[in-house]
Amino acid sequence: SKEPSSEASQKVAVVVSTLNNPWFVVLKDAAQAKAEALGYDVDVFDSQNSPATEASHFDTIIYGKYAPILFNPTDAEGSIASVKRAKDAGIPTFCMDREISANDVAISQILSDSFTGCVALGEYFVQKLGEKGTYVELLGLLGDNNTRNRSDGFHSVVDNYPELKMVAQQTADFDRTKAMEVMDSILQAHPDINAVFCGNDAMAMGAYRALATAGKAEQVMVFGFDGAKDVIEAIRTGDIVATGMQFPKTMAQTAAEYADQYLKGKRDFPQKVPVAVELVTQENIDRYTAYGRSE
Amino acid sequence: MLERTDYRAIASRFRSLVALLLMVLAFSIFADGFLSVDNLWTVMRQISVNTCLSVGMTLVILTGGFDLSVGSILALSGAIMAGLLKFGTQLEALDLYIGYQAPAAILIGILAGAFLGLFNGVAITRFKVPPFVATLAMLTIARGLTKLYTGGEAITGLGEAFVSIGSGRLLGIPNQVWIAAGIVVAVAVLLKRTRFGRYIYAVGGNEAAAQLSGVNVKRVKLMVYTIAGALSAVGGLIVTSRLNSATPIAGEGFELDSIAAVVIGGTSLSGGKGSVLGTVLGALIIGVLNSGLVIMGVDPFWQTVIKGFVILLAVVVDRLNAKE
Amino acid sequence: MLERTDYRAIASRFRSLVALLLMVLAFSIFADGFLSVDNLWTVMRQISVNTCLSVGMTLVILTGGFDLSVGSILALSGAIMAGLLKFGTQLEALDLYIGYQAPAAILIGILAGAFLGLFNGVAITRFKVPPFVATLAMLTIARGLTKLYTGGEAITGLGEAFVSIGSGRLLGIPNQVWIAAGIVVAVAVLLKRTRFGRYIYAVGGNEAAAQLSGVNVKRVKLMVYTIAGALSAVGGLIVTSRLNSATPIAGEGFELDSIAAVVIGGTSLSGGKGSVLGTVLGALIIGVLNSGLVIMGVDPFWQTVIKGFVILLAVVVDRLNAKE
Amino acid sequence: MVAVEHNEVVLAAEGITKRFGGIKALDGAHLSIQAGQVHAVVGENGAGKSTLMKVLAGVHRDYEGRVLLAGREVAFANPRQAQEAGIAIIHQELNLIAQLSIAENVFLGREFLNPLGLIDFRKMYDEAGTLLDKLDLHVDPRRSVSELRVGQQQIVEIAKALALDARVIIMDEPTSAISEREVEVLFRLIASLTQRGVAVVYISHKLDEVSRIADRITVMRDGRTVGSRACRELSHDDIVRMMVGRDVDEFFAKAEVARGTEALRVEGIRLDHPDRPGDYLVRDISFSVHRGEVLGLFGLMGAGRTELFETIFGLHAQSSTGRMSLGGAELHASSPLDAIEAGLALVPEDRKLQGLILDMSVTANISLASIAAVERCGFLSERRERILAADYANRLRIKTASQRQSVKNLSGGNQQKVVIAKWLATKPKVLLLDEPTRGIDVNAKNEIYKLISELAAAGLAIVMSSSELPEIMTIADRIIVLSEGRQTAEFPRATATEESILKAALPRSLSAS
Ligand SMILES: Nc1ncnc2c1ncn2[C@@H]1O[C@H](COP(=O)(O)OP(=O)(O)OP(=O)(O)O)[C@@H](O)[C@H]1O
Ligand SMILES: Nc1ncnc2c1ncn2[C@@H]1O[C@H](COP(=O)(O)OP(=O)(O)OP(=O)(O)O)[C@@H](O)[C@H]1O
Ligand SMILES: [Mg+2]
Ligand SMILES: [Mg+2]
Repeated sequence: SKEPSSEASQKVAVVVSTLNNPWFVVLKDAAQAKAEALGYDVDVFDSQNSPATEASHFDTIIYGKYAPILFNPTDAEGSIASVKRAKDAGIPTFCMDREISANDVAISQILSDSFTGCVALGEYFVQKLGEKGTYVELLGLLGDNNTRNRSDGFHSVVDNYPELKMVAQQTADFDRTKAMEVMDSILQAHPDINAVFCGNDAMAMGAYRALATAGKAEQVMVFGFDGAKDVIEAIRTGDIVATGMQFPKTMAQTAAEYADQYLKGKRDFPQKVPVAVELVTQENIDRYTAYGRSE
Repeated sequence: MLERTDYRAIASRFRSLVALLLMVLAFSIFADGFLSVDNLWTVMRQISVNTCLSVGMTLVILTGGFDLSVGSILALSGAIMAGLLKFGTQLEALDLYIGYQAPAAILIGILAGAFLGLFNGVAITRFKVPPFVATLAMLTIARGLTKLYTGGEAITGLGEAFVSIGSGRLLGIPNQVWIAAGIVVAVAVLLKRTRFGRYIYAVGGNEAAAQLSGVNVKRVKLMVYTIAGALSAVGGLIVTSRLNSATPIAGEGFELDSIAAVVIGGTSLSGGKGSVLGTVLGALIIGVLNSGLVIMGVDPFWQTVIKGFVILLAVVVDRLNAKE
Repeated sequence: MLERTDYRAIASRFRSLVALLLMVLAFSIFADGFLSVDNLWTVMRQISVNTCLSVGMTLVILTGGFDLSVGSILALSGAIMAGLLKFGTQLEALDLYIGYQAPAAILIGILAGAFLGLFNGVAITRFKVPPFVATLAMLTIARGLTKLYTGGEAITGLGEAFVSIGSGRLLGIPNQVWIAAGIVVAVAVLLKRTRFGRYIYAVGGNEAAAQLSGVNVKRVKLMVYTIAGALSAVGGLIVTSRLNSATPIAGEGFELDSIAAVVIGGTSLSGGKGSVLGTVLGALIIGVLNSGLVIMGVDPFWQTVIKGFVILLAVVVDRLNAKE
Repeated sequence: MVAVEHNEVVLAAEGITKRFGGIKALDGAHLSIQAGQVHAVVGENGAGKSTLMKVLAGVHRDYEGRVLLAGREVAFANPRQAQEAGIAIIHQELNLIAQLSIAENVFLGREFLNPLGLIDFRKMYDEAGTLLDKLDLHVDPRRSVSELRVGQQQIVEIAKALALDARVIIMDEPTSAISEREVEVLFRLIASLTQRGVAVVYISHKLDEVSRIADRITVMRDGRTVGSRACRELSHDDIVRMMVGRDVDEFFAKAEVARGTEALRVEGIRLDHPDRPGDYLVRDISFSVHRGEVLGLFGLMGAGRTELFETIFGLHAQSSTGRMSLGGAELHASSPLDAIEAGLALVPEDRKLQGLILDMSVTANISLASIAAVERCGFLSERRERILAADYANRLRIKTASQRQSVKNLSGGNQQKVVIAKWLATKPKVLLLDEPTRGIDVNAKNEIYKLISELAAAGLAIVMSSSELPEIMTIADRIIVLSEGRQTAEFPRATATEESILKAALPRSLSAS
């Protein structure tokens, strides 16, 4: 396998799972900006949530002589084969935010620690509800790693309180409109819930709109995850109770820096770099802005 | 004779209605909280967007056409409304800033939707592009433009006046239900009681014969795509104001739902046969199903499977009776 | 007369080909690295799945039908293959475990795909459900079943033998290209040189006339949906072995791509007119466009917009010439 | 085939009743068909002829009564079984697959296969070519049916039935779209078929034809068999009386109308050939027609009459040249709408393809071209529309269960009347009729003749094409003859003879030899 030559003007590939969600747009923009700042040409590949499209992109990347790949995988399992092919072709891959469940295939994986983040969220949730009450959970895309990790982290805490009852668990595909519609319907069956836990912020905003129209915005506490712009605003005004702040910019920048160091000869990278997810609430909201800490 | 025919038409509508009522009955028994005035409005509210799109789709399909772009047009015109409200227009050259009140923004958004629909129509009639390809291209183009316009982010915080359209009520009935109902009535009248409506059926029934009878086939087609575009924009208005935000992925996949409502409602994809009333029933069947399954708390994986079977069943029952 | 007709047919194919070649030319100039043997195979590989689906779709559309379920059938049959390879079958009652070699798993997966297609066909012919609704229901049902079967998780680690199908080469040509090419040739012969092929055109051209001429219309329809199901399963085989894993969201949205390939290839959605060769050109046009824009490094948001316009343009050019 | 005894009953229908919804299309009809004979079935439009034939050919399955094949009761599950039992049918409505070639259509369902199981195209083309030669249709069997005009398609239908090598061939109005020359060819063929013992069932509204070739005649009325006799026992009048159920004054004589002012003048109409640049489908046609006059347009199949009408009606604005004036005013019809607004009306030759919206009601079809007349304040007035349609439906005596019935459920003849009604409703100044009596029964034909005569008397100018010489000679005041797109002759009615007209109609290539 070939060794990357010297630093000057290598092509960097940014492969992102989807651009249908602002969060990933931020991730992509940050990775692109950082790599360009480090002097590389950058091309962006949108996998459109399809592992097959992603595999095609990897073909193009491998034949197109891109040097490092800053990679946001579509699927923990389905993406492994692609990364392996890149590795065999001598191209290093750095994973951002979402992981692939194989070791020593990617050079390094810089990951949002969704599970732990949701543990923190869960604890705050328990505290806010006073250890009892009924709630609803809105899941993201079924089959997505993040959906699972977030839900698991949350339940690892909340399930320990028998007086906290989940009365409905539905999917809304990380989508604002769907979340609103699903919430509309759930409210019919369970008008007296105390809280909603959502797998991302878009769904939190959708659920909030449903609650607002039903006149239940005061009664029901909404929890999100991501740290999106409008949710930060909504936490400030008290519409949303809390979210888990991820740091897409940090992750993307770290990945770009690692890639740069790799090209310059460094080889010992940590297999996994967990980037902590921080709990954002009304108390600490001033420290945060959309997708990151305020400067 | 006359009476018999009429009776038949009623009976055939009645059957879809029976399917719908059976479903409502089943959910009333199995889904706690399904049967309530409140939920009635919730369901109506939920289907209001699909109704707008489906009514436009009905016109298009009646002429023998097809429109895959409704979801994307919804998103783009919603984004335009939100963008105008939030950022106004900067005319840099003139150093001029124009702000917009809700009505102006809405009007421009709807005009934009109509224009996109017109573009479909021109591609189809003037350049002879098959409707499927033309509107698939528009699906892609409008979606791309929406993402470019919004930069991939949601545009939020659109002001009380605008938001009240999606969340307020008039005489106890949610605004968007009024809007959808208004559209349904208007288009039903258009179809049944105007020359243009008759021409729509004629074009879908036999284009050559319509042409020979003096119908301006091209103009009829241009019009239906334009109307479909404008109605998609109305859908965009409802979604955007309801969410108090325009998201770049709004309306994704709505084309299938709206075509489904039309076809379940008995309109033939080959054109010339069908009605707005049928479409409304189709939209209701889909809406009730979605809502009922969620209220019952059915496992999401199973929901998809069940939804597929129930839609199949509803249509089978309808068609089997129709046969006999 | 004969010469004229033949010449025309060739010319009309030639035009799509010219559109394709122009596109290749443009990308060769503007997209560095587009014109290379490696990239040729990459593109061919990329379109192999769409080709499988589109060829089946061509048959369905030629009979005047429609199939929205190809992507979901792809996912479910891929998952079945992966599941059999990975977990085998447990017959608890008999305390028996059955393991599967790749060929057996593949065969069962393809049979499953064929069965799902047959189900579509039965709903359409026996129960008179419009193809759009029947296959939309199947889209939902098969997707739900896939998620239930996999528990929403990918099934991975499928063994060398199976994986080599998607990544190996024979005589320097990727295996999946062989598979797709084989299917194209087989179906082209089927269409042009067998009775069944003639019947497909006849049913799509004029169903009533075909029926009166003694063609078993129902059987023809059953068959095309079954074949489309089986070919979707072959697509599932390629995707699954390529990724060494079956994911529950595999093939989402593929239905639109494959219908697009068919229609861009000149097959009429009203049935009776079209060819497999056209479809292959359609798939190539889409594939080259996707690949070229990516290689040029066009911003993804712009890519969607441009793609829409180019597809429109390709078809416009084709139709304009056809007119004149 | 040789084994079949002549005059033996091969196929019989007994007490057949068939309902469509509530309508009884057949009410205990019976028919018995003998080998080696031509058995004509006649009756008014909607009498149930086609329906009975469809029962015999396995198209309809749910009927009451018995079908006997060589004495044994049969119940065909589908057309294929009937074919296999030796029953071929040429349906009244064309049933070809436009996208397939002639040969593929002829052998649809019975393709020749080579040892590999693939279609043997060469053999298929050869056999189809032979069949077409027999029918005197000289086109390449590889050509797609969509390129053929109606008349040629009708011949392909006949070839398709012949290819079956059946013992019973049912022909439902096979000559409705073909010209005399082809009719002669067909009759020769029928003669050779019956000689070989094939039974031919022949349905036609052209009673002269029927008397010429039939051995037996069965008359149907209102779904019942009124009578069945040997042909020589029945006079023309007998047949008509049985059909209608009363005496009819069948001898139509067009009222003499004083020629009014000039209504339509066309000069130098030319239409480009779609495929061959420099060639024309219509070459320099000029004529004028006056108010109160009926101008007949005669020509053989493919002479260009249809194209001429279409050009005048603004359907080929891009590819045609020439000048027109209507009532003295220059007319530029760049679309049918222009033509209609100027006062032209065109009843097209193919009612299914160009005349009717099959799924629409009788009312909606009749009002389609004049719908502006029933508008009130921008909305359609259902009442006015109903009255308008009912008026014309009554005048033309359209037989239908209800005005709301979709036209697709009407018999062929009644469908044609709906098209005429639609155009009369536009109150045109000039009426163009392209073979308006195709597939219409004697009674209805007479009504249409009368109607044409009345309309002319009321001052309408009429141009009418026809492939039937007797018809054109009865109805037209003046006849122009087209051949290969050229105007070859013009006769006042007084001086026209069958010979002179036919001579002018024959293509040059043929008349030279
Ligand atoms: N599919 C159908 N549905 C409803 N009514 C039908 C159908 N087919 C025929 N009819 C009705 O049955 C009656 C007999 O029709 P049929 O076509 O057999 O008449 P016909 O004798 O062949 O007339 P024509 O000389 O005009 O061809 C008519 O009243 C017609 O309207
Ligand atoms: N679209 C076309 N493409 C090729 N040839 C055509 C086309 N339309 C008409 N023709 C040819 O033009 C000639 C004139 O046809 P036209 O139908 O006008 O004749 P017609 O006198 O009305 O005959 P018919 O009795 O068949 O209606 C025929 O030779 C016909 O085959
Ligand atoms: Mg008949
Ligand atoms: Mg003609």
